[in-house]
Amino acid sequence: MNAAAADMPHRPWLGATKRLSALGPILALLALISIGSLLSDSFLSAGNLSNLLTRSAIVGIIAIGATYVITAGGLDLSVGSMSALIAGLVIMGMNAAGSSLGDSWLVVLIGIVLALALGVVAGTLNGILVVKGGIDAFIVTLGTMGIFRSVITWLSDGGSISLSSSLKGVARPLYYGSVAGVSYPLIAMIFLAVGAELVLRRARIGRHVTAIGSNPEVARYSAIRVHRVRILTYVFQGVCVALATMIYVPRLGAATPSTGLLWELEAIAAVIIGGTALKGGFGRIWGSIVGVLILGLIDNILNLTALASPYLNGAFQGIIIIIAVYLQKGRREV
Amino acid sequence: MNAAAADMPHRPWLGATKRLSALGPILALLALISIGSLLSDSFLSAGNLSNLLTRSAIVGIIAIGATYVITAGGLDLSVGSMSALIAGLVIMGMNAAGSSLGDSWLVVLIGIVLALALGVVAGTLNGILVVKGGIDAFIVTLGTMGIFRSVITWLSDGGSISLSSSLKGVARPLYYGSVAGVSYPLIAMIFLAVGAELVLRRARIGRHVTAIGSNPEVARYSAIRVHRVRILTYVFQGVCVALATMIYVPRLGAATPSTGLLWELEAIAAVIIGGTALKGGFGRIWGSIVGVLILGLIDNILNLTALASPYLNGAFQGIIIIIAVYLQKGRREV
Amino acid sequence: GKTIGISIPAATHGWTGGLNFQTKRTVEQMKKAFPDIEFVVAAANDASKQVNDVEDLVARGIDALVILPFESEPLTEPVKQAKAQGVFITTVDRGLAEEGIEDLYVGGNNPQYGVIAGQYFKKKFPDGAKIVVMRGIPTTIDNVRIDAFKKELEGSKVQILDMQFANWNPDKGFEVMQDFLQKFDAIDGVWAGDDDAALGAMEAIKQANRPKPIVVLGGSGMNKVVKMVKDGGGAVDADIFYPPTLIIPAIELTTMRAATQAPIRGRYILDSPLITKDNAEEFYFPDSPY
Amino acid sequence: MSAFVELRDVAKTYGLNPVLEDLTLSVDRGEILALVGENGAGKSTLMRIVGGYVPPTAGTALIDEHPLPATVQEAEDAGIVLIHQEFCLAPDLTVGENIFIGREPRRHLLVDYPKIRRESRLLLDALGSSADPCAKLSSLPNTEWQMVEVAKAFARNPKLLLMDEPTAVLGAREVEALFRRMRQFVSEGGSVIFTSHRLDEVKAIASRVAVLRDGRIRHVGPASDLTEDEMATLMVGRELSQLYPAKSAMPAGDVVLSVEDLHSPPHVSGVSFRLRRGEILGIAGLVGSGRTEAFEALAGLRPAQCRNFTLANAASGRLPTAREAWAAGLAYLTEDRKGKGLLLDAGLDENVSLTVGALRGRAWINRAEERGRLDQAVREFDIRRSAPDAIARSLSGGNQQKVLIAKTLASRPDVAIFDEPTRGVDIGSKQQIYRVIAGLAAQGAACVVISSEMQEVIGLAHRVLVMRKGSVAGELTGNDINESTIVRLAMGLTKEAA
Ligand SMILES: Nc1ncnc2c1ncn2[C@@H]1O[C@H](COP(=O)(O)OP(=O)(O)OP(=O)(O)O)[C@@H](O)[C@H]1O
Ligand SMILES: Nc1ncnc2c1ncn2[C@@H]1O[C@H](COP(=O)(O)OP(=O)(O)OP(=O)(O)O)[C@@H](O)[C@H]1O
Ligand SMILES: [Mg+2]
Ligand SMILES: [Mg+2]
Repeated sequence: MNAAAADMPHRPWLGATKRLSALGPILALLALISIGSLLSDSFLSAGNLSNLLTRSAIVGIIAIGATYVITAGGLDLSVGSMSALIAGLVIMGMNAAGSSLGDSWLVVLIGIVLALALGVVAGTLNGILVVKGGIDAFIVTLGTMGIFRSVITWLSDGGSISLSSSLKGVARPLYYGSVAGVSYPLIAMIFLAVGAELVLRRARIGRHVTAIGSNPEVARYSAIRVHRVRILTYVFQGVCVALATMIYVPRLGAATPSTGLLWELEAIAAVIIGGTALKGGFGRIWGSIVGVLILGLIDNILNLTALASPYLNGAFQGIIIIIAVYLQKGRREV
Repeated sequence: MNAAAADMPHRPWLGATKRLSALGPILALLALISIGSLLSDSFLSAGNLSNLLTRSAIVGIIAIGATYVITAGGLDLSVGSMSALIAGLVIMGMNAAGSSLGDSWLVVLIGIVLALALGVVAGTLNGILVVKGGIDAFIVTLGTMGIFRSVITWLSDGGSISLSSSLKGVARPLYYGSVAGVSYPLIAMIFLAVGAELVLRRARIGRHVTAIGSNPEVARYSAIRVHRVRILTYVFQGVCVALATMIYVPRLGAATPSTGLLWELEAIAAVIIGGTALKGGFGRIWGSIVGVLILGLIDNILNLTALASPYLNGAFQGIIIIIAVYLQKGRREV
Repeated sequence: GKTIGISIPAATHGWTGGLNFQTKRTVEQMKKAFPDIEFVVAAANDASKQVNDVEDLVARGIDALVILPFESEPLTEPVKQAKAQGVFITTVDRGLAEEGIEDLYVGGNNPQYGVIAGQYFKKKFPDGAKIVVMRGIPTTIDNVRIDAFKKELEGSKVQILDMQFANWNPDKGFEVMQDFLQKFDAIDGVWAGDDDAALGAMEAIKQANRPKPIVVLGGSGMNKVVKMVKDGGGAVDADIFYPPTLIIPAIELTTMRAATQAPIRGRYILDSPLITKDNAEEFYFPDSPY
Repeated sequence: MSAFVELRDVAKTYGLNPVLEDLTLSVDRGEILALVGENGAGKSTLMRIVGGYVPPTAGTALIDEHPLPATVQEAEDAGIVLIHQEFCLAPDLTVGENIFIGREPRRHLLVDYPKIRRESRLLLDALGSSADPCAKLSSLPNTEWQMVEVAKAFARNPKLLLMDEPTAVLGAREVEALFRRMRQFVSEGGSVIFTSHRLDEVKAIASRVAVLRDGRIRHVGPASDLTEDEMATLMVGRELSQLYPAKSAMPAGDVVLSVEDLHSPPHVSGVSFRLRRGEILGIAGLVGSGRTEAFEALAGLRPAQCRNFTLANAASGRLPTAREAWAAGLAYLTEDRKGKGLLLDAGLDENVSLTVGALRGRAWINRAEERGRLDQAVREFDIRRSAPDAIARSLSGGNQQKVLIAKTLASRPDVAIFDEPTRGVDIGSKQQIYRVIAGLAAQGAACVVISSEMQEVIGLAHRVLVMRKGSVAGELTGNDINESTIVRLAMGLTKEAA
């Protein structure tokens, strides 16, 4: 899909500029931070940054999974709906558990385990349909996106499924708690990101993910279990969605049919802004995290500064995203 | 993205099964038609079929352009917003022209010309950014999607921009008119589809579109103007959006911030259901039209028969889409 | 038997979710009461899909249509066509762009919604206050409400610091409120425009832990919020009634008319009163999902 | 003791096309069996059967008296490793990762990179390659890719190596290193099945030769029993006359192309030359000397600068864009037929007409004309295809190469640059291609032949430029065109000759 880049001759000897291009997303991030701090005094306050980072963790964690899926040459459009469905089911499960076990941490633990199990199931469903069904990932996940969203709408009767208010108090720290000023969601995202980056670069499975995205034929001819690896990327995406959902649920304590709407677009955009190739074969987790932060920052800055008509927020977002990606691509092709 | 297919060994000598697979979307269409006529008496009524075909023309025409873009290895997420923006600007233009020229067909003509001009401009913008900017098509068109949507929201002040009611009467036949029982929008779609299919298969430019989607390097080494062809696909997409908009405007008589919401998803899904490869290099217009009809049929059948809770409509859609694509992919890999 | 078609927006936010629920529930009740009347419900994501739905319903041969139009302009023509086929038309919440098409209108009062909110803040803060506002999804209704709200506050000492779109969505409400709280040191109140967004705002306020409480007003009468009002003592002491339940009388009256040929027509306007601790009981429906 | 690999009455049909029939063959431990045959004779198919990639349609195949493994994985576990005719590597991974792909050594759950680096280094050193195990594969030239393929095969501790034209992209030096490694491998008890269209190589390395024609074995015997000419005759089924056409006298036509001081950093610096009508200019040099880069730059395919560039019918002075070059009659035949040459999933007629259509085609395609063009190419180059509407991917490698040549020449260029024109092409077809090149020159076109097969340059060219490290190391004409002079220049052992 990165058409223009493919048209260009490969010029890998451009070592210096390449390294510059790797910094592209970071440059964009820094530029946004400077703009933010110029336009608003409150931008650099600890409170604002902490808010921003903590809420970015939700899509951030999803984007980590998306990086794997996309690096392996796949795509998952169902993440937002999946999150909504998992949120709904987990809340129902926790309420049920809470009514017999009382308001204990155990219930939260049950919730987490349940979420992970659901994530694995949903991810496996996507993966199996793509791999064994031989159906285009776009179509499969567009389909499951509709299915998941419908089921949560149906379960919630169009309204919301709420965590019982006593359990809400117990689960609250999952989002609002912090250690040494660093919120739990942020810690979770950082750990997951570091782990995922390490695995992607240094573990066998990570290299296979990259290899099948780079050239699925090679992978097959090299006795890599292509199908298994590809399914695993969707399963991992499901696990990431489950984790993100377990951060999301305690925040407001409810799941609605609009939960997670358009998260898939946000996650994919973040991954690509971060420098991962949409056609597969190259991925970097840290880039995706930077991409999520860029997207979060744009919203934040637009909220903090009353730039123009809020009607035009979308236009600013669009322009900034294009520029952010231009910063890296542009350089790559000097 | 079509991961599983890429993993499969190519077996191009399977001429017969290949031809069967070509029938995949048609089989799905026929199956849906049978289901529809079984479940509802009104389904096969002339009125219902005419409604269905006529309104499918809007996304159908957009999907024709999308087939070109995707066949060339690109992607355009901005079509829905582009349509909303063009609709708004065209209505403003027509209202202005109407106030000085009266309610004549001339005003409608001015509207059409204006729409086409705007489509060309918007498409060129996308194309230039992708090709000359070297930015990923996903990002470029995600960006312009936000930009177009914002501008129409701003122009309409969050409300709607309406065609003056006297002009509405003049423009009405563009959507509601028909020749020998065949509505104008349907005629427009058929002509455009036949022309586009012919060009894609038999004209030089069509071959080049396929070639650059198949392998841009080979195209470059074969004296094909890769950049120009690629830009042209986006321009053509813009023109298609403009035409679709000129069918849409007389139907609804207004443009709002929600005009064309998610049309991009519908168009892309239709294209892929129709058998065009998301990674580029192979496209078929008739398939995309069948895809649009399949999507329209699903909605129509769900409306005509009160199958289950309307909450679950999305789930039915999802399942049917997956099955429709499975019908062809499954066969291709027998 | 007769067939009644119902065309409503899909559940894209809490209020429309409630609307879908009430529609479903009412239809089930009516089916029991009038077994030979058939109901078809279609939910649309946008105006053009809704036009399709209306066409489909007419093609199916409905006798009456209950519609909550996404936008007035685009739906006017198709509904007019339905009317021309002899379909009984009931519009809910929003009128059509042309007078006299509908036989029955059941509506809320959107300008009043904004006025009530304005009055609430004026009364709450006679000595003046700084408030922030969350708008909904960019639509005509939102414009009408906000314009009425601003007009009502004109000349008062209540000052609007900022407005942002929160799409009637709790998550967006949370984020926008977090950012408002970072941006302004002194905020006395927030009009979240809708109870969903208000719920998000409340969490953000709770998290910010400001010494001075911030007054939150939502709107539309979500049961969770009405309960808070009823129980008292929390951050919310009022709500604006604009419930999705207004679809109930619309469906009931239309069914009645189809079943009995009773001469039902005219306009039926639901007020948007302010819900307070005193009258909250009256507006509390614990079983509703919204 | 029975043979290590034993094939009995093996047959393979694709659709209705028989590719292999009644094939009986055995390979012993410690021997190198060369498989030779025309393009499309079924050599790659045989390799794929033994490698577990495709099942045979009929017959028995045994290894070590067990049935052949049915999957690639089992084959590799059994020590059978296939090096494909076309590259099969992940360009986004590093050299080391490619070598150990699927077999990564692990330490503490993570891939043991130091070990990969160490062992890759050893494997590559044994092949005389200096590629950096940590370099991204896409940053290396094709030659190195081939060495990575070979290293990857050896990393799997094979007992039986199936090498499908491993030398087609290699220069003489690399071939020598590869052969050394192969000999060592068989001396340790390994077996090799090897294919090549360079019969001198077959003679040099193989202990036995099997000649395949039309899907059947026509001859098996010790390599020493056959001369190259006899092998060629057996392969083609007829006597081959002189391989190279007789050289015409040094033409004295006008200059059609002149280039001064061409730079395309970092591969090409300061290349200058002139080309006359009717001339065949050979370009020799070691692999990696920048030949491809220099001529791709001239053809507008990579960024470059140049003091002066004059092409007969082009705006002179600056370098042309790719399209301008073609339009001005400068054609470039790429050495990378899979990546840059052919649309693998398109029909042959479409491929052959792609460039000429882009240059001069009318708005609407004339299918009859395209088919005619293909038919002519099929006759001229003896292209073997399974069906008239076959797609390029289904052709054997050599036949794909012939399609590519037909595609390049379809525009009837005035200046034709052939980069490795006979890569993967059988000896009979080579002869045809040489005739075509000579014929083109005789009709007044100017030809450039870049080749790693030195004999080809010597046999064809009126004049030879030897390149070294991105610039011209020397120019040779007449009797100076011989192997030793070229090698000395290419290796930098002589000062400029003329
Ligand atoms: N996937 C396929 N589908 C149809 N035909 C095929 C396929 N693969 C090979 N063939 C046919 O089988 C025949 C033998 O091909 P093969 O690749 O084995 O030849 P080869 O001897 O290796 O030739 P070369 O020297 O050109 O590499 C050819 O006619 C080819 O067209
Ligand atoms: N994509 C690339 N990235 C970096 N360096 C490259 C690339 N391609 C080639 N090189 C380098 O450029 C030089 C010349 O490349 P190449 O091997 O293609 O030259 P050549 O003379 O045409 O050789 P060949 O006989 O293989 O065609 C080599 O030093 C090689 O390392
Ligand atoms: Mg071969
Ligand atoms: Mg070369």
